Amino acid sequence: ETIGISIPAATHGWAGALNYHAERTVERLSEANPDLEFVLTTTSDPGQQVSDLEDMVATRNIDALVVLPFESEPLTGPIQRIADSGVWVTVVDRGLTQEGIEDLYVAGDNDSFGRTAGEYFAETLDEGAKVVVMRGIASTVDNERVAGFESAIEGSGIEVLAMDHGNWNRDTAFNLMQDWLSRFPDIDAVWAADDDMAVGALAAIDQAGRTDEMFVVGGAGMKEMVDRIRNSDPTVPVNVTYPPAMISTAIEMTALGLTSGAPVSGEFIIASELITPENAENYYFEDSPY
Amino acid sequence: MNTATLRQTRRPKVNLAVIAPVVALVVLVLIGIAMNPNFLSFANVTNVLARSAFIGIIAIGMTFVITSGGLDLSVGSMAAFVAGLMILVMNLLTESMGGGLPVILIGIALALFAGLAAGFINGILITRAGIEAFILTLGTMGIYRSLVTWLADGGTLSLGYEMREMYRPVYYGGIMGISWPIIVFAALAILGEIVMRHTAFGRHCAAIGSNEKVARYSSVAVLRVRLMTYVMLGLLVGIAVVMYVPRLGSASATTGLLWELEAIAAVIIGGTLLKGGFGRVWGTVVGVLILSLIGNLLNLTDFVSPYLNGAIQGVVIILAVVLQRNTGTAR
Amino acid sequence: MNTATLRQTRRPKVNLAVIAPVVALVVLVLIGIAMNPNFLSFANVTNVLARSAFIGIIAIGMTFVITSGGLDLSVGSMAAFVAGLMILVMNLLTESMGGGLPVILIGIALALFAGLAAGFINGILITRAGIEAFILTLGTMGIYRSLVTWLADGGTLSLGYEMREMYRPVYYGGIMGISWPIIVFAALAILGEIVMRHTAFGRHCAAIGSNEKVARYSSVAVLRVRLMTYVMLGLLVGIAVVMYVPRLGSASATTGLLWELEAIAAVIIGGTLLKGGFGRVWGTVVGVLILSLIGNLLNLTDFVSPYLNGAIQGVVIILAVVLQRNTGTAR
Amino acid sequence: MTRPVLALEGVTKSFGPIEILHGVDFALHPGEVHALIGENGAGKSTTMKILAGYLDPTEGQVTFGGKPTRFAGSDEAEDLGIIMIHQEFNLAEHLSVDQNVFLGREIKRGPFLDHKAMRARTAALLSQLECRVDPATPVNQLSVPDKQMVEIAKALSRQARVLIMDEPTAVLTGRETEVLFRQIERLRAEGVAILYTSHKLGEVKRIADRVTVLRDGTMIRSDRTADVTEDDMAAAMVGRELSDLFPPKAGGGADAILEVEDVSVPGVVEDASLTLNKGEVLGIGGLVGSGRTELAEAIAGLRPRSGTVRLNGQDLPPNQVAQAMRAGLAYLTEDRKGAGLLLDKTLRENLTLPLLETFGRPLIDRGREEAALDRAIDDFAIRAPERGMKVGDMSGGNQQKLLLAKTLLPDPQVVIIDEPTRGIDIGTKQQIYTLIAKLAAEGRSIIVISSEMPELIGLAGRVIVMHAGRIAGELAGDAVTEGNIVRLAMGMDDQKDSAA
Ligand SMILES: Nc1ncnc2c1ncn2[C@@H]1O[C@H](COP(=O)(O)OP(=O)(O)OP(=O)(O)O)[C@@H](O)[C@H]1O
Ligand SMILES: Nc1ncnc2c1ncn2[C@@H]1O[C@H](COP(=O)(O)OP(=O)(O)OP(=O)(O)O)[C@@H](O)[C@H]1O
Ligand SMILES: [Mg+2]
Ligand SMILES: [Mg+2]
Repeated sequence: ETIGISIPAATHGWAGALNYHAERTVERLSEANPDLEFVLTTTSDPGQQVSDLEDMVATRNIDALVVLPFESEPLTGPIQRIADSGVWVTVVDRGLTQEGIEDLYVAGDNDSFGRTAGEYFAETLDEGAKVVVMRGIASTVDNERVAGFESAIEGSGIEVLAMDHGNWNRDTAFNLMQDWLSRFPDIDAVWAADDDMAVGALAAIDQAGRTDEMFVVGGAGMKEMVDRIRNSDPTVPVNVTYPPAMISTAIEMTALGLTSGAPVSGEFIIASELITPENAENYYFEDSPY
Repeated sequence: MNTATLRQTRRPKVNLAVIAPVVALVVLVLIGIAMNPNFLSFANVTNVLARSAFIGIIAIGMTFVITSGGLDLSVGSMAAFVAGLMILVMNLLTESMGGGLPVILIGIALALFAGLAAGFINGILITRAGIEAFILTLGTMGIYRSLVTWLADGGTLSLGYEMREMYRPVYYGGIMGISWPIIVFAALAILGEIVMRHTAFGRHCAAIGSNEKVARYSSVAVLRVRLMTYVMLGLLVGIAVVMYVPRLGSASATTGLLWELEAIAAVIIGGTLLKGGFGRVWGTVVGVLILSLIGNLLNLTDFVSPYLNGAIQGVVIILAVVLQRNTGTAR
Repeated sequence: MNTATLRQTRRPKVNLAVIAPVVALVVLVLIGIAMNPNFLSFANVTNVLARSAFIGIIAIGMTFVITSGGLDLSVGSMAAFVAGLMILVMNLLTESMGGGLPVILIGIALALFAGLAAGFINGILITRAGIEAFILTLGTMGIYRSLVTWLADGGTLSLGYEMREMYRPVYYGGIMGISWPIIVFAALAILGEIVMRHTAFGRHCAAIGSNEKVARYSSVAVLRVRLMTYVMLGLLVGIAVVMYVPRLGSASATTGLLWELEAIAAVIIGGTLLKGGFGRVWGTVVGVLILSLIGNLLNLTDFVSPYLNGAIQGVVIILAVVLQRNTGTAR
Repeated sequence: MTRPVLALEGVTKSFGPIEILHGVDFALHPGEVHALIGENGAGKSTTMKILAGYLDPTEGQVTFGGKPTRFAGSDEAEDLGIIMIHQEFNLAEHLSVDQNVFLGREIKRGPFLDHKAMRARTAALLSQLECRVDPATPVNQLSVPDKQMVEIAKALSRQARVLIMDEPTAVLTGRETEVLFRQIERLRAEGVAILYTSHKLGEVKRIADRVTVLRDGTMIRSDRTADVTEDDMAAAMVGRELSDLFPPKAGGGADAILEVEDVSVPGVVEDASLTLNKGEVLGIGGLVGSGRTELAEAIAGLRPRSGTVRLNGQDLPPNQVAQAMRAGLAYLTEDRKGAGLLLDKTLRENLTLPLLETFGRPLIDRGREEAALDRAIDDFAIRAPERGMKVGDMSGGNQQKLLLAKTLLPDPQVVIIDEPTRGIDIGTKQQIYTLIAKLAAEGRSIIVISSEMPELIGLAGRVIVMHAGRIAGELAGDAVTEGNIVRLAMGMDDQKDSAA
């Protein structure tokens, strides 16, 4: 039995962690089940992902597919065709635009990701508080997160001073934060839609010596961030989960379905949770690369 | 007279450099056969050929641009922009005209025209304003990439479901199992080869790339020919987009990412000189196939960590060129 | 017209092309001042200069490579790889040696050496195996990028906390408020300008780029000089990494992404000829500053959609070059 | 007298602030060969380029068929049948011979190129010129003279009413020159107006119907060729009487300084051996393509080779130019534009390129460079309107002088000069000959490769003649005669009686 896995390439921290978990899971499962074969491909754009899927079907005779679509829209058609050919399909994280294609859906919730952070902002900050928002690479994921955040702070009187793309990249975020610090004398909080960007932003704030003026909320539960929360760092009060380990869950459940003959289908939506100093211990994983 | 014999010995050699990219391609195919029995299956072969078509079609145009001493870094984002524009307009038209074949035809015409116009803008700025091609197209690369992100509002532009189903056959359909992209790619490659070798235009491209001043003194319309190469490339980008949109039915900020580098690499692997003066379209086709095959082969097996795919690709590209260098004489 | 006049008229004309990039820079600065009062603040100016340092240092080396008719697309991923390697080794050493200054010094030495070695590999393959620089460095670009992803296991390599705190001052510290990256960049720029203009090496680079055969017939060691340009560039990448790592203490697959294009763009905006034969280091410095300033200005204001940042950048790059074309005489 | 086809009236030409031509009046008549002569930098090429539409006059006008004309470009002039062969090569190196000949005028069948027709016509043109080059050969594989023949073929392929030739014979040997002259005579008979320049006054005397002398941008005189002697022409050009062209020959010692044994370059030179003595001037003659240049380049370390080369008893490794130069061997290339000078750099940068290290380390001393340039300008009478100009803008002859200065800058013991006076005016030629003699007298040794018989005979005490890549024989003393050289060069072995 062959399981094909297609995920985005490790072009930023979260995707890197995704790759890490996928590889480990494949290793572990191959050892446990010698009959299981895995094809793991990584991709950097939707077009290439479609090519990878075509190759899996044409040359590797996959029986099941675990796919994290690079973008939902363009992948819907190709995945549907694979599903129609009788292959078990597990979709991870980014839902397809047509319902009922996949057998199993394991996902985080991007809207909740932004909303959870937004709610924390609305609760903690006073009316008139000034915040800046660092977005990821322009994409549907990013749009959903930002929309969630914006709707959560609506009516709270929080003023968004500026919003720009840090591209899920530490260096870009560092430069962006430096410039915002020059530009705005008062900033009360920073929302970075990903922990990689939070790292960059924190370094810039630290350099400017304005650590005491503001707090930074990132997302996805990077080890470093959780550690700071655990130690009650006032600059990093909370974080929002978006576990890259969801890929392991998806692969495991798919494998289980194939081997045990008792397919697990349905939807597993992993809502984003708020990591606080109180519960941080539960989210700290020593060995994770992320 | 002896001088005659001495000279004759000078140019007899069967130029091995000519067949070198082909050798590299054959080696890759053999590796593929050895690795996976399905490699030569009809489905796999047509998959690889069809997906080569986009970059292939663009690389044909790039061959002319490079042969005449130019360069175009903007093609990837130009493709994304044209695709985005095409989808946007088709969606708008579907609302007002209610879909159907006319919308598809208008969409296709628009894509071709937009490509042509984008190529024309590049060309006119390079030839008339005299801006270094590298810098100009680096600039337009950023511009088109931004524009498509903006058109898509940071997300994805998707063709309406109905239109998508109707337009689909342009990528997935074909004649006798050969899909349209393959047919179009093959036809354009043959046409390109003929234009390069057997028309005054192709020859003028080479002359300009070899020595612009000489070409000008030989009453070649240097600026016009050069402009034409960019316009042609733009049009080919339009054609590639017409084939690409039905494949995914969408365009986003990541569409066509790095196509420019792949297209240029294919052209050079194929034996065209980067500094201009000599180009061959069939070589480019071989170069494109080599690049596609590498990706395909990496998906056929999994003895390397996916992290290292890029490294393998890099090594094969270098090897393909080394092979070319060492099999034949350097030009 | 006799030999007497030939003696007297020594270098009379004030070449306007020479000052054109400076004009572009000044225009940008004026726009900045008009847009935001903080633009000229000490913090902002040093921020911009310090962040220009990485690409700036690399672009200095790139100036020599391009002047001698070469190109290097691998510098961005080379930087990422060297940074990753440095962090990895420093972390390992911290475990075994328990940290401290020696680890930092070894890390720095390693980065310099790794850069040098990487440059040497590029150079030797280009000069001895005779592989087209564009293709070779496109290949090594993929290879280094893959290797760093692999080293980092897809994620991020981060320097241990203790080492990071100790190493930090190399980026954030400085003399009299001027941080080290700025000082090193300035020193290297001056050195580079001197080497380019006043040493045999610089003159040889220009000669090779202008006409390789003439250089060879004039007993210039063409291959060695060319190799040296790549080695030098590699070493400069190493130096850039030494300045870069203390900033965030980490390296990942996205480190140094597109630095190569930025460095090449800076070189060309600065007035160096892409085809080789003429280069100026100070122009490159101006080019780097122009590019950094565009980003800075865009972050300091928001009258454009952030999606369009790339478009603005593209337009300004093109304008900077057009200005250069039209202010001065085209070379 | 016929009406002129093409004429200049009061033409002035300036480059920037410097006026090069001062009010030139000049006319070309159909069926007449008109020679334009003058010193290097006098403005001959500039005059020709204005006539052929490559340059616009600053003042004055060009008339065609009596009507004032302003060509928008050279192609417009070409459409009227005004064809020019440039002093510098004007060929696209990557393209083949036939592609170059028909560049911009391709023969087509429908939308497609008619390769066969172009190849056949090129072959026909070349055979008319007795040039044995395969039309499919890329131009970058041709020797210098062959390139010139291709240029001529290209010009002949156009239907010329006016044919302008800028020093077409500078790079040709006697045989090719004869071929060219036959073509010129044919065209003259067909009523084509021909303008021709050369520094070889003997040729001018032979072929031209009328000769005009240009000095420093001004027409000095115009005569029927029959009415003037070569000496008159030379005197008018230079502005003074010329004494003997060649200085007395120096004998040369008996100590060998350069020993070449069994040197072969695959495909072009086979088993060449020769010895050069201290203070000697040795000539090497031969036909085009006989391998003289390759032999010289092999000796100078510019080509892979087998066999040994010893300088002062010390072995020189193959393919190591720098080492040969350091040992005291210098080579002056025949390919000025392709291998000699950086056309987009200034005089100073070109002059010091081979020897930069000696102008200061690590930093180059600009002052010393300038001083070296001053010296070169004096020693070699280099004339250029501006010191900081690009070498590519200098007149051809002055480029050659600069190249000579550059080659001699390292003060070599042995100099191999390939075509020393190619494109050099007669006054300067005399200076260069004197210089060669002076170098020999100082104890330096010189090899002169030349296609000009008088040069070989006038300069060298001993002449080696090459034929088809081999050394066909050696002539010394009184045996150095035109007849003997030609016989050896043609591969005839019966030279023993004349040597006696
Ligand atoms: N583009 C240019 N810019 C500046 N000066 C120029 C340019 N072209 C020619 N000149 C100068 O004009 C003068 C005349 O040059 P021209 O080439 O006409 O001389 P010529 O008579 O053909 O000499 P030669 O016998 O050496 O070929 C020279 O001093 C040359 O340096
Ligand atoms: N790169 C090359 N590839 C092939 N053939 C070449 C190359 N260079 C020169 N040749 C050929 O070598 C032959 C010898 O040329 P060379 O220039 O040495 O002749 P030569 O005896 O020096 O005559 P001249 O000095 O009059 O040109 C010519 O027939 C030329 O076509
Ligand atoms: Mg001339
Ligand atoms: Mg020769």
